[in-house]
Amino acid sequence: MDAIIRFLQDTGFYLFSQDGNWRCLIMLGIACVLLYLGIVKKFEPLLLVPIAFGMLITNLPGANMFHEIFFAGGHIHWDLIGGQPVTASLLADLHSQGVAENVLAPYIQQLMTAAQTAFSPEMVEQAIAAVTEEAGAAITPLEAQLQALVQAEQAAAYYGMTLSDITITPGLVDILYLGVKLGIYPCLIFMGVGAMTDFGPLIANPKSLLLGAAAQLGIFITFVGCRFMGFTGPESSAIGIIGGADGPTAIFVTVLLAPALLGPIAVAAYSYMALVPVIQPPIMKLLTTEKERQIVMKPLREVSKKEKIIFPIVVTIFVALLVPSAAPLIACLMLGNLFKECGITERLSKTVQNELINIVTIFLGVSVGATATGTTFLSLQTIKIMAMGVVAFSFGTAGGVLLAKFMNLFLKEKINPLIGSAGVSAVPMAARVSQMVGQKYNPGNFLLMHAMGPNVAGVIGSAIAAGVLISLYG
Amino acid sequence: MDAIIRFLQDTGFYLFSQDGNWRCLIMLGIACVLLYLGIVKKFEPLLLVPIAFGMLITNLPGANMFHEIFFAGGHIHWDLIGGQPVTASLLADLHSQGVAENVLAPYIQQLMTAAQTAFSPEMVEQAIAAVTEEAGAAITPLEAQLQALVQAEQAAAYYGMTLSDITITPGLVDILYLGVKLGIYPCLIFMGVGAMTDFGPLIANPKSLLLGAAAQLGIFITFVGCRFMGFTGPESSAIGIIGGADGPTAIFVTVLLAPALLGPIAVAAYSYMALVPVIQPPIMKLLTTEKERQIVMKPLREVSKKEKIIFPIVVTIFVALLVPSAAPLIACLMLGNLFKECGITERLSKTVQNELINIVTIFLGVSVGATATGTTFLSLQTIKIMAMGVVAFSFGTAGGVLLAKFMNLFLKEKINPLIGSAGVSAVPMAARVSQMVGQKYNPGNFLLMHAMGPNVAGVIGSAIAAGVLISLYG
Amino acid sequence: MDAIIRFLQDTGFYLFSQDGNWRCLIMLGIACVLLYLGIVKKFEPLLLVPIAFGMLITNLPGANMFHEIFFAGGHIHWDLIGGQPVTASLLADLHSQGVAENVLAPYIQQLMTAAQTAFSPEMVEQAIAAVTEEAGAAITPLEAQLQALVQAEQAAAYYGMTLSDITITPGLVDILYLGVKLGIYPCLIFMGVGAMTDFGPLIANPKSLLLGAAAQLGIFITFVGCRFMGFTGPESSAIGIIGGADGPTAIFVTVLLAPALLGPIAVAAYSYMALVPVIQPPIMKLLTTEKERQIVMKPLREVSKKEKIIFPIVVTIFVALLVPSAAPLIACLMLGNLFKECGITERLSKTVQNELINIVTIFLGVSVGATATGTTFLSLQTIKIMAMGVVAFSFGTAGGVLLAKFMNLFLKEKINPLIGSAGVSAVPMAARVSQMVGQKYNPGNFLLMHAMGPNVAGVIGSAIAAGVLISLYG
Amino acid sequence: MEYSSIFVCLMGMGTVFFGLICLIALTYLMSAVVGRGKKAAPAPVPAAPQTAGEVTPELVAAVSAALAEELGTDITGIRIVSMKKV
Amino acid sequence: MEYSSIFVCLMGMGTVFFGLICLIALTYLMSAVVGRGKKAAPAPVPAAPQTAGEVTPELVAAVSAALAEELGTDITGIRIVSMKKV
Amino acid sequence: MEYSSIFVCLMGMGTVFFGLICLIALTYLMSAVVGRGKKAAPAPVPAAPQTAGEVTPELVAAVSAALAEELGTDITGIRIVSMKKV
Ligand code: NA
Ligand code: NA
Ligand code: NA
Repeated sequence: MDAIIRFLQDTGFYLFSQDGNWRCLIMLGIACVLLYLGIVKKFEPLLLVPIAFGMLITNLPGANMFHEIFFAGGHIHWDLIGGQPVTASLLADLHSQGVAENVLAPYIQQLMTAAQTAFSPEMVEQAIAAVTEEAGAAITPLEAQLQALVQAEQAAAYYGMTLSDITITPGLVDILYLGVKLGIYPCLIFMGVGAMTDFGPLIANPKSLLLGAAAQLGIFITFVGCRFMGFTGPESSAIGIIGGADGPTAIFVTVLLAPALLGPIAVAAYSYMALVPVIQPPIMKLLTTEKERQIVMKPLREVSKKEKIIFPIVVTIFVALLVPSAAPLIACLMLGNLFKECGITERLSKTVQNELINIVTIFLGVSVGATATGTTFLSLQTIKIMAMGVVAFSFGTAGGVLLAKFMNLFLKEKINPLIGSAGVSAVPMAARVSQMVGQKYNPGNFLLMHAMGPNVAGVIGSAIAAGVLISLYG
Repeated sequence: MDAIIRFLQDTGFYLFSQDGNWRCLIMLGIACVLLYLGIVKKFEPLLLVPIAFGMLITNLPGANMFHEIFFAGGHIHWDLIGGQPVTASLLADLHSQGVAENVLAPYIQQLMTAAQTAFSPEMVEQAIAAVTEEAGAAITPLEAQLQALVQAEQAAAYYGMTLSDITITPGLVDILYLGVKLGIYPCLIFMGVGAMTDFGPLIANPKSLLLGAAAQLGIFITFVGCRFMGFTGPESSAIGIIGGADGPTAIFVTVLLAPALLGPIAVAAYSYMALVPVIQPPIMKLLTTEKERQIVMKPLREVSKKEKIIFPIVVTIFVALLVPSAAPLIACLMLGNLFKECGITERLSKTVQNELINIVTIFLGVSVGATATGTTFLSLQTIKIMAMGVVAFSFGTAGGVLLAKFMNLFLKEKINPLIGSAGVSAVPMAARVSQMVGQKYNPGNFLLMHAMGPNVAGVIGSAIAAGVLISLYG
Repeated sequence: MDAIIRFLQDTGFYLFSQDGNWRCLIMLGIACVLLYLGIVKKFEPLLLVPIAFGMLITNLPGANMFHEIFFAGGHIHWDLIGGQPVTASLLADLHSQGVAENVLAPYIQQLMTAAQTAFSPEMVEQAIAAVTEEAGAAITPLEAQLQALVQAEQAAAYYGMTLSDITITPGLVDILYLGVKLGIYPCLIFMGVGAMTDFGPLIANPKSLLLGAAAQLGIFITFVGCRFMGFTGPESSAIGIIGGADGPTAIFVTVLLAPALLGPIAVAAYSYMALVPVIQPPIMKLLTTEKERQIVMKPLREVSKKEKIIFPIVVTIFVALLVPSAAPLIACLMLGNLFKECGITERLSKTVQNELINIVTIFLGVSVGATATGTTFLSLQTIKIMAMGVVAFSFGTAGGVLLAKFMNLFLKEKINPLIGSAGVSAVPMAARVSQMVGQKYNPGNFLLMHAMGPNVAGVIGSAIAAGVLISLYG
Repeated sequence: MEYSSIFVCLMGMGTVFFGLICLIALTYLMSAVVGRGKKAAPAPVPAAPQTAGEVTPELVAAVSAALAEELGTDITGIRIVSMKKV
Repeated sequence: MEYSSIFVCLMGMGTVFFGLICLIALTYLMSAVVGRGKKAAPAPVPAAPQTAGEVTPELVAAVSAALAEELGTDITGIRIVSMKKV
Repeated sequence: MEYSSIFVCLMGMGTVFFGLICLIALTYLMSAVVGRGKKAAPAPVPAAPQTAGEVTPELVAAVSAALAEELGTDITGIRIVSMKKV
């Protein structure tokens, strides 16, 4: 009978009724909405479906597929992953490093039970009382418990006993998350992206790079906005980078600077990338005259194979020297591109842009989604981040368009400012938006190839911006 | 000359002559038989070939491709994998945790030699004698050696020396085994299986789920049988789950509950899955009348795409809440299915059911096979497990058939009880058996689609059963 | 302003001007030359492009994509990878294990700064002076610093402070390098190679195995040469194995025996494999008469499927027993071959020879290249290694040709000695060279299939040679 | 923790049946909400295994999918005019 | 370390612009050194997606591969007699 | 452990030759036991590639892929009108 009750108390249905777990229900709803957006509305489905699914499974109480404590305090706790017990002194250590109490609380509770069994409930109570008294008002109940547990553990050790045999079985997502934590997945995805990217239009018209630079305005405007809203510097950087409109870059920066915000930032980044056709056109129309939108651009020159091969090498060396923190991203992007362009590593290029990127996308998506637990996701912060995401995309778009207009003041061969918006990256969606809007005002105008230049330039630009932010706050 | 002798003593040929290594010869024979079954008899070759090969290489003395000590006592010893020396205190610790002596013995022997060199053979002898005397009869020679070594190590440390510089170079299989130990491979295989599974027949005829439930009877009957034969609860659970006829589920449960039995259980599970066409038909004929076998079932309704997309989400949420321990398996199965059904993540679905599952299958097979060392595999236990495996499959088959007959008492549209046997899963073999047997008695009868329903239901059912057992004994 | 200066000092451009970093410039040049050789000259591009790119990124100062300290002293420092701080006692420990000073120096400097802040510059100076005085002349300045730091750390610990919060964020290459360090990549590549290899010609004409054995002469001649040039035994072994002309074998051995030489050896191995058509023909012509070169060989018998299936199993068992250290290489090669030949694991074979080998090739190439930092690569050693590489290939070629001539003294059906050179492996390039040279002297002579025998035999031979060397020096 | 065999059996089979019966209900409910497809379609699509030999509709579908992927999404149409088994 | 928002903004946009302007120069330089292709080619190759529309050999290969995979190994032969763009 | 160079050489070449000579014996033995194929077949199977002879779809795929690879991407169209075994 007892066993049945314990079994029932293990079910997720019961756990929902537990303190704080109502959040999980809401999160399940959000996950389903994201699945709907991904599947039915086709919002970047390749990433949004895994992310939403990760969010779903992490919020099923009791499933225990992701344990924040393995990565608490910025460390990877290999020993815990390997099955070593959670000790009170480790918890105290993590607490003093500022790990959130809701991460530690369940383990403290388990240790408390162990201590009460090993000694007696009264003795533990007394120890807590003693600690509290000694410390005065300057201590929370949880801190007092923790200190008492550390004492109990030491006492137990003195008698040759071990208080704790609480081990954590790592879940699937814990292991997959290692690749996020170590920054591997974004790099590998960029390798695949590089193998799918054609830098030809950029080489044919290097001026596009300026538009790619201007579109990074969104990142820094958002940064300022976030600082005003009370986010810390590193957090603001991570949120700002949403404006880069490159998923892997955003995740790479966020893991380094503000891992706690990974869930909402990833969701914002990929959602808004899918919303580019909604967000950009009004801004593009607002900032341009009808005549500008009709500007026809000359076809681009053909780019030789040699140029295409040398370009990725040059960019890697230059960018990695200028902003070393951006080196992993740029190097992987360009290595992938080199595989594609050099013509004799066809099989590497194919694998990198198919199987490797697919596998990594699933692992990344599921584990990024899994960081979005109720307690971290359901907060005002998330709403602020979603709001700032729109700001980031809007200012990025505006930056690109405005610089194109500004450049037209000096150039003989005018640029159609509609291609400026493509500088936010979101490859190749943003370039298609330029094409679409352009064709609306001049049906014979083919801007796609011209927009591809700023579009891929935006990827490089965002990586540089990311590098600057990491170097300042990393 | 000395070096030549040492070299010869390193060869596997010499090592065969060493104490206990005759077992390896037998194991090589068994591995070859399994290869024969896999390759010539086509017993689930995709898994049996890697498993048999893993078994072969692990039993080549001296090859050292798998070291049980890295995973001894339920922990992953990262430090040892990373190249830290094996210390006497670690060994003593592992011994007190109940790690088998044959795992520890070679390292104790090496440390013994080190201690005899550092101090003197006599001193070590004396220490062992002292330990033995003090402890009285209650100590085995190995324990005495171990305690003496711990003392020697402490003494050495006192003089600033280190007794041990015995490091273990991790072999290929050690690393591949990490994915088994951490429960990753079964989940990833299930992701691929999900992407290959069509739940349409199940959605069209949800009653099939009952047959999938009934076929889990084999699991629990076997559990009871194992308990009677003297296996512990967790061991019985792991053996019982063979009756689930789902390789990944069986491996997932076994790694958690009875890792020492991994080899025989995996071999049994995959062998009997291949033997389904041999095991099932007699039981099916025994339990049904000729008339029942000729029942023709109405064609199934078509299932809409929407239903197919929503189904995996609903199942994931419900099952993970009901039996949280089953969440990883069900979630991965359903994520794979979602990739397939949602229609716009085609590339993820393709990768998951091809390259990813293939890679993981190889890694899983080889490392699971490698756990089957002579000392663990060549025992009465293995024979018992093989015997119980047949019991499990038989009762599972019977359960499904009998429930179908029972349901027919109440249903207007009769079910052909032959599809009940498909509930054991072993997808799609068991469903084909239903089709085959059915067609024998009524050549115009196409049961395949109807049998697919219980067949895939059996996968869900086994996952739930696994969840219950893990939750009770995990 | 301060921040700008700090930012500028972080750029790679500034870092180039730092002490010793001029080497990086040279290394970038070398990397570009290798890229040129790989892409334009088509020197084994699948490996040379990733290796060269790895070399490029590791030599961009500041990019920090590879940290030798994670693998210093032969250990994998999981704790550092996991984010634990670098302590003075760890550094002192590594130093005493003989880790190169240039690996430790940057961390010592950082700790020095921390100590100067925690205590005072003067106190630290005094401590260093005291240590130096006490030790006399027998201590380098760096050792003195290190000992003073250890004292400072202990003092800090006494006051409950931690001196060091210097953590190292693992870079992409660090993680990829784990697979090299643990010996996984060479094995997995061999699995793919096995699935691409046809042992048919070898089974049809087992005498080929002798030629494959003779071509290993290069390995041991080179070994002797290296010993004379002052390399240690393990280093000479690793350099000698270049003569095996099998990339994975060379890397496998080097990682185990002389990890510090990994960069140059890998570059030499793959470069010379590409240069086989340049190196071999003159030697082949020198050692053979025109008449010998025109010998026509009888077509080979057809080999049955059964033989092809049993062959890999037999070879695995025999070689792994004879030279257990070669087991991982041979087992993987033969497992891949078994997947191919057994006919019913087609999907495993396909994955292993495509996606898996491609992914691993990229990871291996980049991380092996990344070990070639300026300080390790730009030395006389590298030039010696490159020189010995030619020696190795030349003597290997000669060995094969000469044994073929010697065998002709006894055989009735003469062997064309040109196929002897194929015994160096470098599959299938060396066999093609035999064909090409043969056809030049007798246009109707088709030696390709006959040369494939020694060619694949050379792979087995090199693995055995590698096993012997590992067993002697491992 | 020790449990009696009977308990484990009942608990296990009970949970399996309870779970799958609930799933039956949920599936019916889902189908009802979503709106079922047509009843009793004439030719139900065969299941997971590939089959072999004939130019089945699945085959055509697979080929078309390959085509579609290769051609990108913005193309208006390619049709396999004929496909013959030889 | 605390930085003023203005500083981060200027620093960031400054570096981005500086970097990309340098890249413009480097790209022009590279093209000059390598020797540019012909100016204003009539039909520039479209970007990321592989091309679209025509019945290229890759397409035929892909279709054939799909066929081969779909049909398993025991089939004796299928030939794509013709493939038309419509 | 220090070994003389001569020792390593002899040991190494010795083991290699011993091992491969044993393998020769084992291979002959294996072939004898298994039952050899026909002696001196007229057309020995080429090395790596899987089978040969009929114009299977796989073959068409492989040929097309090879063509595609050989011809690069800028080719406008090649069609395998027919392929005959000769
Ligand atoms: Na961007
Ligand atoms: Na089942
Ligand atoms: Na070789």
